Amino acid sequence: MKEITYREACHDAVRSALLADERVFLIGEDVGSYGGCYAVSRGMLSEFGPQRVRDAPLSESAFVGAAIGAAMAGMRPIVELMTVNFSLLALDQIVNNAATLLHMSGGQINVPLVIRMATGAGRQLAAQHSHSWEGWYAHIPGLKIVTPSNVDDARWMLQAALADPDPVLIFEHVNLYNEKGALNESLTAVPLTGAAIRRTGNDLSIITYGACVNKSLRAATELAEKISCEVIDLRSLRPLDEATILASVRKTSRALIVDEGWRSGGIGAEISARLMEQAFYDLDAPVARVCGAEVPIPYPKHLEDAAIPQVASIKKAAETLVGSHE
Amino acid sequence: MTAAAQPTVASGRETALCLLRDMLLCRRFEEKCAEEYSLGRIRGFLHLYIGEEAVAVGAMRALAEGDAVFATYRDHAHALLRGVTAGAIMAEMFGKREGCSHGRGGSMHLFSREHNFFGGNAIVAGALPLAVGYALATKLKNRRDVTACFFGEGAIAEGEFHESLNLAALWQLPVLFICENNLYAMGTVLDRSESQIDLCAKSSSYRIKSTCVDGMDVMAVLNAATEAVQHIRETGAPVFIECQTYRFRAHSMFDPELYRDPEEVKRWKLRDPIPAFLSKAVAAGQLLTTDLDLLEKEVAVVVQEAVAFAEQGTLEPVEDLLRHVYSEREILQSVGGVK
Amino acid sequence: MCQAGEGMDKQVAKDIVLKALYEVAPDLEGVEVKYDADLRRFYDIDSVDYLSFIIKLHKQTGRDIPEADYPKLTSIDRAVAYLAEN
Amino acid sequence: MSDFLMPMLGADMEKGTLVKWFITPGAHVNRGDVVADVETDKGVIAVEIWQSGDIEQILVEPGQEVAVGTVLAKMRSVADKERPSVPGPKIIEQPMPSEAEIPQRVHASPLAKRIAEDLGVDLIKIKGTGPNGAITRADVEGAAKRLKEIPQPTVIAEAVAAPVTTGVASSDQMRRAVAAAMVRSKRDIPHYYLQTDVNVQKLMSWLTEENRRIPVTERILAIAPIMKAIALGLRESPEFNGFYKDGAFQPQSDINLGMIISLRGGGLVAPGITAVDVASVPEIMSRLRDLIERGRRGKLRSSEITSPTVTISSLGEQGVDVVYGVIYPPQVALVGLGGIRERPWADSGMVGAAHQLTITVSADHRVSDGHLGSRLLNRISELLQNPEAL
Repeated sequence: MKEITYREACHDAVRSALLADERVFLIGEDVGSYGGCYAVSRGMLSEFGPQRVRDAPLSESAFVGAAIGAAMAGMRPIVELMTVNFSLLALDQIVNNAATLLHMSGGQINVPLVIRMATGAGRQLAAQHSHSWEGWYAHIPGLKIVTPSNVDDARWMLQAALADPDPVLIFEHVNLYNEKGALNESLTAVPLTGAAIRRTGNDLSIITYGACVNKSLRAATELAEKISCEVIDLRSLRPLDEATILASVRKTSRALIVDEGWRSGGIGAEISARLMEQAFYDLDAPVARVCGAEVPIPYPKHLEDAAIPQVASIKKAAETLVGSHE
Repeated sequence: MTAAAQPTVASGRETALCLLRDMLLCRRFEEKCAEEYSLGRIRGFLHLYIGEEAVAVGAMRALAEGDAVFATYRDHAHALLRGVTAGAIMAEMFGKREGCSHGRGGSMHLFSREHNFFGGNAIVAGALPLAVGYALATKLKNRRDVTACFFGEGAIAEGEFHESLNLAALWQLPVLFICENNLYAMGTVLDRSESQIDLCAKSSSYRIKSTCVDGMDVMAVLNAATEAVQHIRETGAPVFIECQTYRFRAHSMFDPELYRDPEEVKRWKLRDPIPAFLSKAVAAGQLLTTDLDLLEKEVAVVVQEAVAFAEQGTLEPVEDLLRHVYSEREILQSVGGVK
Repeated sequence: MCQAGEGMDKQVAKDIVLKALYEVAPDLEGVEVKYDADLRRFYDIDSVDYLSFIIKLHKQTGRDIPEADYPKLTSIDRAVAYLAEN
Repeated sequence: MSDFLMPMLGADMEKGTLVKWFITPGAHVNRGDVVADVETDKGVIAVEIWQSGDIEQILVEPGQEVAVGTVLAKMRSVADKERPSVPGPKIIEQPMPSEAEIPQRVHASPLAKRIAEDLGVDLIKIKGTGPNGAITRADVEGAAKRLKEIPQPTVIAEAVAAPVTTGVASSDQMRRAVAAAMVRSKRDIPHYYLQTDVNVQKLMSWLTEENRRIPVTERILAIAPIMKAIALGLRESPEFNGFYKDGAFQPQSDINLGMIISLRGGGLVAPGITAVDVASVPEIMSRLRDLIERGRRGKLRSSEITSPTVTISSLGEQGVDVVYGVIYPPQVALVGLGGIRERPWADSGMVGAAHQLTITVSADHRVSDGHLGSRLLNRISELLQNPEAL
């Protein structure tokens, strides 16, 4: 076991991919000389050269589209979108091309593309740099959406994504880059999809992903004497690992979904709906959600904190859900 | 018979016959499409290329087999000229699984990896970045292949046009940009959407070698494209060609053409690329007037067989609905999770 | 599941009819079967029971049984013949 | 001879108006000629002909609007090729009316409800400790333990049903239970009876029509709309819907209709369908079928036995014309249904045949009187005249 930061895990993942496969190249704004907005690609330009660590102009649509074109031609591009917000400028390419080409061509043209982007709020970056669009992207058939929440996943999900024949979007939460974790050095791969149970429990299933996994684990620890919480890290928002979610909720009879994205129409709503469809008669309480408040993320710290799930709000929701007799 | 996508090898009669046959094939094939549409056997949107054939016929003949082609939703001629069979295209429009996109795409989404033909893209300007990326891959793989990208003049108003030209020039990528300027972006005439209607001025501003040719003259297009392809292969740098052309038919089948004067259409029809080329070639002694009848007969058979092939095609079973969302080796896994 | 229209085997049809009847009227099991008796009068099958009986036959055979055909299925024998013929 | 059809000019085109012909009968046309202008939702479009030949006859005049695929003209074509016919306009299916939602009454989790059913616990009697006071699994399990010590309330219908639910019904036991209930009813309740003949001709035609249209599994019997009409009538006459207990009438907000089922082995059960007034007719039908099937099998739930607020006795199929029922205490009314039969019906001085049904109400004079009772009957009769609105 070695303690590393999430940023180092991301760095190691990209670097080892560049070393392992000639077809892999990194493309994005300021990935070269600058070393990446979140310093994930620091040092790579000098190691791999400008052909394989390619600085792109501020034209998200064109360089994401170009990465799709290169993937169609057999390359394995890794796109870094500086933040999730800028991905909207490339939305047409992601939704209308990357996600549809395989289908429109009747299975002929697959797009082995990986896009990494920094998502989420929590760094006082205000309304245009704090979105959580992963749930949005999970709406789209043809894409795979993954959300590494710890150093092991940050280190190995990229490899699984590159091995996948179809487009994979990796959402790295901005607040995780500096988090340290023990890297399991015996691991050499993780599956791309499938949820992980990060803590087992009997009274309540907390279903979450990304940066909210750590918050939920802390809430669960603090509640441990009163309520036994199971914490599920979804890891992949598309496809969703229904089997793991359902098995847990059937055991605990209660579900709390923690999602930093806005509540209306979010991935939390989707999970809740699937629980209604498939675990209704196993529920001993209504499904509850702790989500992002329905407001553009405000700048001041106290308001930003209030706008997204926190340990306290997760604990409170868990207590309400379990009721008075536990 | 297929329209072979070979570079111009011979001049004179042989080339002339090929060009005429290619243009006729596109024209007659699309007339049949219009007919089938009015009968309800082709559905969805149907955009016809009639009147613009000289552009694709001239440009495609300049390309080699290993080159790649990206086209728009007005893509029947391009697919045909690239060598996709008329039957596979017609079957695609009939929604049959024998179609070149297995029936999933329809008229606007013709694809054939086998022919390096990448659609069939129905978002205006959406394919330009793809072509740039495909050319980037070519360059990274140290190949000399050209990526040709067709688009209408409407695409020039899109940001992706400018972003793509910038990337292609900045990174010196082997892309042949072919602008099919038919004057109207659906119903909006060029000078109502562009402040600068000199399109080469725009592409030149990215320091891309640019030329403008008469898109009703198949030889002019062929010559310009041949020169461009040679330049790209030699330098690895992109080239932009504007082909001034005109579509004789409405934008799509359901278009009463309120935006243009019928007189204007008539005037352009006098420049129909097929008779124009025929009379020139006859005058030059390359063709005989009787060649037209022979080619008409040949083409009629191709079109007829295409319809028969499409009619005999089969429909994909509904149980296969969820196919082709993820690559096949993944399908069992993903269908389980993604409903 | 039997497919419609292929002239079902009589024994199969009889099994289906009896099974449906016993499902809607479990209290008849063990009572002596009278194949030609009127279901409504002899077995005291009311209209709701009868509708359930028809629905069960439909579900078992996949066959549409229009209301107009109800008079053709008034006894066990007749119901068997109906399924076997149609 | 071949046909020139109204062409399909766009995915969203269903019909077009012929604006102008450019040809007359006898004219020769070539493939590709514009022969007519057609007005569509998107404007006027010039229409081409795809065969060469001579126009024989024009069938649609300018100004006429016709569906895609309609023959516009007949022609003798050069090569009289066979064409497949264009499919006609698509028939748009009417969406089924959505089922009325049943309001939530007891706040219990789905899991608690499931377990309550298994354990035979009545949720109404449990205090919940879950979120917002909802009943949870633990509440039900706790109640099930305590239940064993508390004597059951003596609701007579439950007494009737109890042997059935336990599956050890002897007809003697059941007979005794019915006898006790009926004696109590006739001893305590001052009954009065009203009856009216209802013309159900419209209802029967509507049913025939509906049943022809819908799949076998969704077929409806007359009893379902009649129950709905009774429930809607009761909603406007609350004096009949409730219980007489402890010397006072307790009206109930839910309208739960009990249906008397005669068991072949002897005896009766009268399980109820809840909230009939807000249920759709198909829903009532399917619940009734389910109830009767389970009733015959002895698989009723205790809540179904105790819930009815008014009971229905339908004996028409046994050949009876009129039913004067005995009220099930503590209810205060019973609706009797005779057979639906074709009988002479006089209307505006004319006598014709019509399907008729005699409905009676037996009611408790301590709570209501004949005036209110006749209003209820009239309302039910009125509602049945408009079956599609039920």
